[in-house]
Amino acid sequence: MSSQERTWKTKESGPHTYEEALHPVVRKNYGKWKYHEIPKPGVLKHVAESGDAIWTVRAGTPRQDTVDMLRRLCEVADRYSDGFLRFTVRNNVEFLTPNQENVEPMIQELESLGFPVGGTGMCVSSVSHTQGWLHCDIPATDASGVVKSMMDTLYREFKDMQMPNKVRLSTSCCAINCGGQADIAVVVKHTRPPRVNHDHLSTICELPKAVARCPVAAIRPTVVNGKRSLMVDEAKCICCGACFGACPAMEINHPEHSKFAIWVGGKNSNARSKPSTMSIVAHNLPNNPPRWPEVTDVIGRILTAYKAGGRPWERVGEWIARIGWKRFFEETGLTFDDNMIDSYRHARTTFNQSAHVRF
Amino acid sequence: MSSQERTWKTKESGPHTYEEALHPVVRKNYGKWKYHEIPKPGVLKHVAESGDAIWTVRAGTPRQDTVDMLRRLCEVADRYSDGFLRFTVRNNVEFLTPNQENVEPMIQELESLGFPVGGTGMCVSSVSHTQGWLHCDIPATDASGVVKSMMDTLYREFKDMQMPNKVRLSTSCCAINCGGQADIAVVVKHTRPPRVNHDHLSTICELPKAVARCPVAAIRPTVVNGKRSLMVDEAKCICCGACFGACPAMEINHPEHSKFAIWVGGKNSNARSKPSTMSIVAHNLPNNPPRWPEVTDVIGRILTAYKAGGRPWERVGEWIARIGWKRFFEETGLTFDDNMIDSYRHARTTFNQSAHVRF
Amino acid sequence: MDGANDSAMKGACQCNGCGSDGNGTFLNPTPMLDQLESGPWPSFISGFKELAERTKKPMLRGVLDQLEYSYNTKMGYWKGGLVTVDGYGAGIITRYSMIKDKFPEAAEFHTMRIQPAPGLHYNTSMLRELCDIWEKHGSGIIALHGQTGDIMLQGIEQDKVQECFDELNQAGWDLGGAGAGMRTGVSCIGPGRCENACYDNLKLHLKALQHYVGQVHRPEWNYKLKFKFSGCPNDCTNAIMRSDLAVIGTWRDAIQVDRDEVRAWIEERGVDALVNNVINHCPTKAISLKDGDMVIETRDCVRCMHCLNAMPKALSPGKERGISLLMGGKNTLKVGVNMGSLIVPFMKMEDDDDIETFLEMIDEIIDWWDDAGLDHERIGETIERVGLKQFLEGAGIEYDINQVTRPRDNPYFKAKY
Amino acid sequence: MDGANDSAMKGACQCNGCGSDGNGTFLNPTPMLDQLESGPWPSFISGFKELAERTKKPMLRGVLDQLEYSYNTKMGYWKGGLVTVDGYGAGIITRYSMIKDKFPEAAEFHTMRIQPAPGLHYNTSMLRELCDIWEKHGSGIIALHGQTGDIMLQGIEQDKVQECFDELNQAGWDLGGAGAGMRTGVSCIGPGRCENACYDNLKLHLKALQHYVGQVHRPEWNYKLKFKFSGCPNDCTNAIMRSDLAVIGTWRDAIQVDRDEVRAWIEERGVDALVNNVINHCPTKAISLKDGDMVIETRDCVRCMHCLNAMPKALSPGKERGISLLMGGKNTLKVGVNMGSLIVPFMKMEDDDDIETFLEMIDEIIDWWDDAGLDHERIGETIERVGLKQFLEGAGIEYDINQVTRPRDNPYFKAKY
Ligand code: SRM
Ligand code: SRM
Ligand code: SRM
Ligand code: SRM
Ligand code: SF4
Ligand code: SF4
Ligand code: SF4
Ligand code: SF4
Ligand code: SF4
Ligand code: SF4
Ligand code: SF4
Ligand code: SF4
Repeated sequence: MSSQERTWKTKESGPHTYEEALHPVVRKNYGKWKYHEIPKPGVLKHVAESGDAIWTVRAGTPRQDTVDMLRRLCEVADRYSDGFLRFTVRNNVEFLTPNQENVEPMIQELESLGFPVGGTGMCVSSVSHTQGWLHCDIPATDASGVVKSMMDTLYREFKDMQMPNKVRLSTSCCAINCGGQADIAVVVKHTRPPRVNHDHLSTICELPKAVARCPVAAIRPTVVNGKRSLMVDEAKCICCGACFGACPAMEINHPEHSKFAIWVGGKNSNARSKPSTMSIVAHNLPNNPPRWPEVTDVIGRILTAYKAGGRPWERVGEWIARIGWKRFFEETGLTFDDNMIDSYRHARTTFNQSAHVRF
Repeated sequence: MSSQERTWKTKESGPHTYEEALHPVVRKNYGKWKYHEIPKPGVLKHVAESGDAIWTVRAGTPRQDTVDMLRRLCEVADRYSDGFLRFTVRNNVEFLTPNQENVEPMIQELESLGFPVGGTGMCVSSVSHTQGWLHCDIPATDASGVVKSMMDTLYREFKDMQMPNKVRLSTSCCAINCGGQADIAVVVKHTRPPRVNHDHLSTICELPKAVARCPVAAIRPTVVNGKRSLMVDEAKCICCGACFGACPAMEINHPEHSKFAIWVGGKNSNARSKPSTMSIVAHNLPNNPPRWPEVTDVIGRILTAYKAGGRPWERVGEWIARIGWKRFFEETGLTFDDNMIDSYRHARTTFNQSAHVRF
Repeated sequence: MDGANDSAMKGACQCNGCGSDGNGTFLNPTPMLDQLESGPWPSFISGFKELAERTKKPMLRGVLDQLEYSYNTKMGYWKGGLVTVDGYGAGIITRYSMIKDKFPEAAEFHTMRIQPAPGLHYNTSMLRELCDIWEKHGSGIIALHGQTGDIMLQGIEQDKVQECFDELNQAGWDLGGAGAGMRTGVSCIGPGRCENACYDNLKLHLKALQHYVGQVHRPEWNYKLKFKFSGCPNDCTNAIMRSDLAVIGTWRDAIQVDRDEVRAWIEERGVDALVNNVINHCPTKAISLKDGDMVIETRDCVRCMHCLNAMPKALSPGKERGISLLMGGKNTLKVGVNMGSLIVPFMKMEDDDDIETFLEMIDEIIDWWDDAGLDHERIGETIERVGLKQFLEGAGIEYDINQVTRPRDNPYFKAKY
Repeated sequence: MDGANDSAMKGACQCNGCGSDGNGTFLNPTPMLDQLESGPWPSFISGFKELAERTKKPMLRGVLDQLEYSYNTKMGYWKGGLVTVDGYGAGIITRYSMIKDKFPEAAEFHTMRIQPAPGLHYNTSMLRELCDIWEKHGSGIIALHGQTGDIMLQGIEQDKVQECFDELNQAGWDLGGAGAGMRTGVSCIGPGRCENACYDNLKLHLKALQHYVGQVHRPEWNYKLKFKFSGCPNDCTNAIMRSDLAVIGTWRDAIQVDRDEVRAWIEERGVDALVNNVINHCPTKAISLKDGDMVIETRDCVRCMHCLNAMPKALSPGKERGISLLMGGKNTLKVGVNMGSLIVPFMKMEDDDDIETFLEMIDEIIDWWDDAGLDHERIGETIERVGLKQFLEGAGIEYDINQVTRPRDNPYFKAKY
């Protein structure tokens, strides 16, 4: 990677500039919007103080796109939205046009290209997800495959707006959870302490770094076959996998000891209730490629119960806060178990410090 | 303490038995009560399923009673409640009688003896309190004196039922808080680390016990003038005073460095909201015997604001939960300061992890 | 002990025991304390002075002098020690004056903790007898009651303790707890008057404290253990905040509704009051308004008591009654206040068998704590340190979703698969 | 690496690079992956296969083979390494196959993280140019977008990275973050379309990331630091949960109410809807029903957005707009998820001076963290460990009651008096 032949200097420009990427009608009304409506699933109408209106058509993508796919989207944009398009933070693509008459043809074309139009309002939108076996160096499963499997079963829920409120899903291929909290999240759970690959370790590991990485001080230096190595105090270890990030010889992944856990009630918006963290509601689901049916089954149960029981505007976590965890487990047919009792740093704050009780 | 001359064996009987201390009408209707009413302040009427009714007259006492005072109460009981009386968990005395006609004369007599009748329903009841300079070995102030000073100013609030809900007060003479949580609590706050009395220490201290007692590992063994002693890491010390309990040479009390703190929002009942711990809302109030006017002033401000703003059934903490802490400080004229930001074990759970904001 | 200030002594006679302050009364002047005699609230100082003047007990004069001195110097002057009665290791709180050179009359001022009847019930002959014995041997000061529930007989000298105790014991009284053992219990009035009582807490209190009477008198655990018994979730004993073992009455079935009384209530107070003062206060929105009437959805009710409190004639606890056990309550020392946590959501408490089952469970819990706990660690602290799940396993208690407010928000557990 | 299973390989041609699976197509059989081609949701596998068949890039075949192998063995096979471009220390996520003997075509599969425009806006010529450069040098796989906000160009060999970057850079693109430095930011669409935007988040995003461009490219802090910019408290970027520095629009004055639109809303939907869907959802009961109309008590409003969301035509944020800064958001690793905490309740964000003031404050915050933090400790973890008060002092930020949900419930502080 020598730069001898370079004839120009790198521009450390940071993010790409955005002005030229905004539709002229957006530029004109920038920061001066008055309200929006959702005329139909997948379509937004935003009206500016000037009276201008802009229509958005939103469609799902696999996120793991290709140049071919993107070029097709560019063609749609050139044809219907003056050559402008954007992506949402949930991997949906959006086309903004001031021409209402472009909306229906654009929907037709996107659908015919295989991009489902939807993802607006009180729907299940696309899944925010991660790298998995395709690219990451610490994944216990795939992410894109799980997402594809889930969204196949939630296709209608993406295209309709029949949920009590928005439903955000995420999927992550290790416990780190790059995919983030969500109303319902599918996250790999490491189920046993890492096995130390002593041969590998001795060649690659900065030992003190790995020791320091452990949040519960479960890693101790040791000597194996005359070489300095590490050992894990399995009683202390919480299977977080942090050490693997510091030293890949701390093998946390295993085909049988990497299971799936399902989490619910993550909420990041400040609307109504404060943002809330997710709670675990199922674990020990098998890592079962290529379709992970056990995972999609649980997601389905939760969504069915939520759809039936949630009141308008209640997010999944807010619905549960109202009906209580006992009823949540009853209505989804999932099972609360003692592993779900918090044992970590602030566990006490999750104890029921009251006589409030549900039978 | 030899037992040579004893002619009988100690009966390890535990609590006194209660049957003979119950009024016959109580015994008859034991566990079969139907409802109660509060006909007037200081008077309860309980009706049994049998149709029997029993009236209770409640009066305040100083708690630090004397045999003289108790004998006077016995006289009242003999005269008006068939020789039965009891005390409440808040040091009030109660006389139960099936004879409604005894109620008014009994009130007259109690009042004339100096026992204020009241303490029922939505009032400020007696203060639960502690030993102080009268008896404890670790107090930084008196408790009974503070209580007397407070109740003199809250006499009407004890006798009326004009508060949004019950108001429970407590007073404690060191940070241990034997007086307990309350709607409003007055508790001594140690304001600087203990000074080690090395001479004293060497004669009395079990060193490892004192070291172990410190919740933040701020105590270390050391040698002073050739003798084993202890030293306090003042940066770590949180002024909790626990070491003093293990070793009185860890002198935590000081006339100028023992201040008062006022706490609000403690609630132990499960009614409506879950029980809640108290929050500190004022500190650095001088320890100012014999009348502690600075303390009673703050109590007065809080009660005035609560009385004006609380809705029926809202306890102090529930009122604040509704109006928010910002308004609480505004309406009481107290000042929130950075010492009130939690820094202890579960501090993170008190951070405002949301964009909810009040201006 | 810096900060002490001798000027506080001026005016009082400094001789040892002349019984005079120069003003012709038994007591020495206590100008600071005297300020606590004004005002409408009954004054403990007036009470003490009255007692002292009548009985002329030097100890009372000494203690008032030392208290006056404390008021002036803003310091306390008592230190502990060890006094017990035969066969017991606890129950007397020993107090020696640290400045007995100044106040020799206050040299000793021990407290005897006595366990009252559950519910703090007395008849006048019991109470008079208690007063008489106490006046005979002690100072005559009695605190009714200590926060842990004891009758505190305050002010006795070491050499009078045993005979005083013997007389009290013969009259039916026993010492209360202190130190690292079982402590005296507290009960609300419960079935003795209250329509909300969901179990016979007075009886359970008596039986439980009798069961642990040995551990009350001969403490040898890690630390103290306190029972409190409230008849219902109103928790009039503050059990959740100040007892390791909070036994709180509750029920499993539907709230009992007297329809006529509901109608009468609404008629008298109006629908607005029903909505604002009852329905809107229900923590789980279990109550709804239907055609001007109230409907309670039982499965959403968390037994908070509010609607029953607001409408005592119309609503009562269900018929299937029993207790919840909450554990780990304690106040501030070291870890900050810890409210008790719901451990056993429901247990029947109807007959002696139920009481026995209950006490067997408590025995197991204590055994676990005795093993797992550290010195000076309350059981709530032990549970927090070791983990709730581990505690449940160790003590053989079933887990239940009611024990927590939510499932964990972190994946940090090792599962057994 | 136990559990790997070679039977997964049967059927695929094992030679190195013949370009055939025996079925006449470029790709080897991937029966597991093929099952992800059915169903209505767009299939990434179909996309990859289409790309591979068209471009005949061996890397794509190798990667699909290795992925198929992962699907069979339930294990991942990539390991990291270090590849950068001249002058940069981050921005390329390096991936070498751990089983390149099996899949030599998948030997290298690095990702270039590219910072898109704030708000993820494109015009087709930008995007086409990007595609063209990427197809020329890399695999042609692009993820739009990574969770941190990058365009992820996935699949390039080490020796092509520099030229690819040079071309991209000349076209206006720069690398994003990785490692212990500033990361790429995310913005919601904000003023680009949304009526709720309370500040120009696209502009602030651009300026802030330009300000820290050096720390993006040459990471040397304790750990990563992420900005996210949401125009209002709906927080459409999930900033609170996944950014150390969450910049969230808000306002200080009253919600703007268009009375006519309120009336129209109520007329259309009814008072019940107003009560059930708006008033009852207000977290602080700031809205009341008065004569069939709604009244908002401004001092009780916490700017949650709900009523504005429910009635977008009728209600808008106030006029005095700006930002809140929340800090310390991160996901699960080590300490469990930590939502960002409100640190600066309000700051104006109207002009370049405001941006400068803001960035100076962030500089100070980072300086503090650089000093006080430990290796691999996110700033939220540092604040928790050191204490919020200590952080505020250290970073020179004013304390405010809005930073906490309540004053402390323990007395364990040393005050300066
Ligand atoms: C396009 C997008 C922002 C962007 O720049 O990419 C966006 C756009 C809008 N959001 Fe959002 N939100 C977007 C992601 C989010 C996220 C983050 C996420 O999805 O990961 C959140 C936080 C989710 C959470 O709490 O975990 C989010 C929480 C909201 C809310 C609050 C919902 C609630 O009640 O909790 C609203 C209010 C509403 O729905 O009326 C909202 C409202 C809106 C509005 C109506 C704002 C407006 O007036 O234009 C926009 C159309 C919403 C719609 O899709 O129906 N937006 N919105 C994102 C679309 C994601 C997608 O493709 O599905
Ligand atoms: C006598 C006593 C029990 C005892 O055996 O000693 C008692 C008796 C009653 N309590 Fe209580 N409570 C008594 C201490 C308490 C305590 C503990 C305390 O005061 O330290 C609490 C918990 C306080 C807390 O939450 O911190 C307590 C929380 C309640 C509540 C719930 C109040 C609330 O809304 O939070 C009720 C319900 C009510 O007021 O209707 C209640 C209701 C009652 C009722 C109405 C029950 C009944 O139907 O008989 C009794 C008369 C109440 C009254 O005074 O108006 N009692 N009650 C105690 C009187 C104390 C006193 O002298 O002032
Ligand atoms: C007398 C009494 C206060 C009163 O005036 O009522 C009291 C007085 C003392 N308490 Fe207490 N506590 C008293 C009820 C309480 C309560 C309330 C309760 O039991 O309901 C608490 C809070 C609840 C709890 O248990 O946490 C309480 C929490 C403490 C603590 C802190 C325990 C903790 O773990 O947080 C200590 C310190 C210790 O044990 O080391 C303590 C220690 C003490 C000592 C023994 C101080 C000492 O270590 O030398 C005090 C002796 C004072 C004396 O001279 O008699 N006292 N103490 C109460 C006992 C009277 C009785 O037997 O009825
Ligand atoms: C690519 C991406 C997932 C995706 O498919 O979108 C990703 C992938 C990785 N993340 Fe992540 N994280 C990605 C967004 C996130 C997010 C979400 C966000 O930024 O909004 C989070 C949660 C928020 C947060 O920052 O906490 C996230 C939390 C982590 C963590 C845990 C950090 C923590 O303190 O809790 C690690 C572990 C670490 O840094 O040691 C991590 C580490 C990693 C590494 C670098 C694994 C490693 O240590 O080798 C992954 C590289 C995968 C790869 O092969 O490219 N990733 N990571 C996202 C970055 C793409 C982009 O640049 O746009
Ligand atoms: S969630 Fe874990 S495995 Fe998946 S991309 Fe992130 S770090 Fe990699
Ligand atoms: S998995 Fe986590 S807890 Fe276990 S040894 Fe590794 S870093 Fe420590
Ligand atoms: S609060 Fe402190 S000083 Fe007062 S009685 Fe209890 S232990 Fe003693
Ligand atoms: S006062 Fe508390 S924190 Fe300070 S040294 Fe003593 S025990 Fe430790
Ligand atoms: S706790 Fe319940 S049963 Fe006991 S007195 Fe209070 S209200 Fe009655
Ligand atoms: S007892 Fe409490 S929770 Fe149950 S219905 Fe009544 S108010 Fe609601
Ligand atoms: S965060 Fe607010 S401003 Fe940004 S898109 Fe969402 S609703 Fe609009
Ligand atoms: S923005 Fe939220 S808090 Fe403010 S009035 Fe509307 S609903 Fe209530």
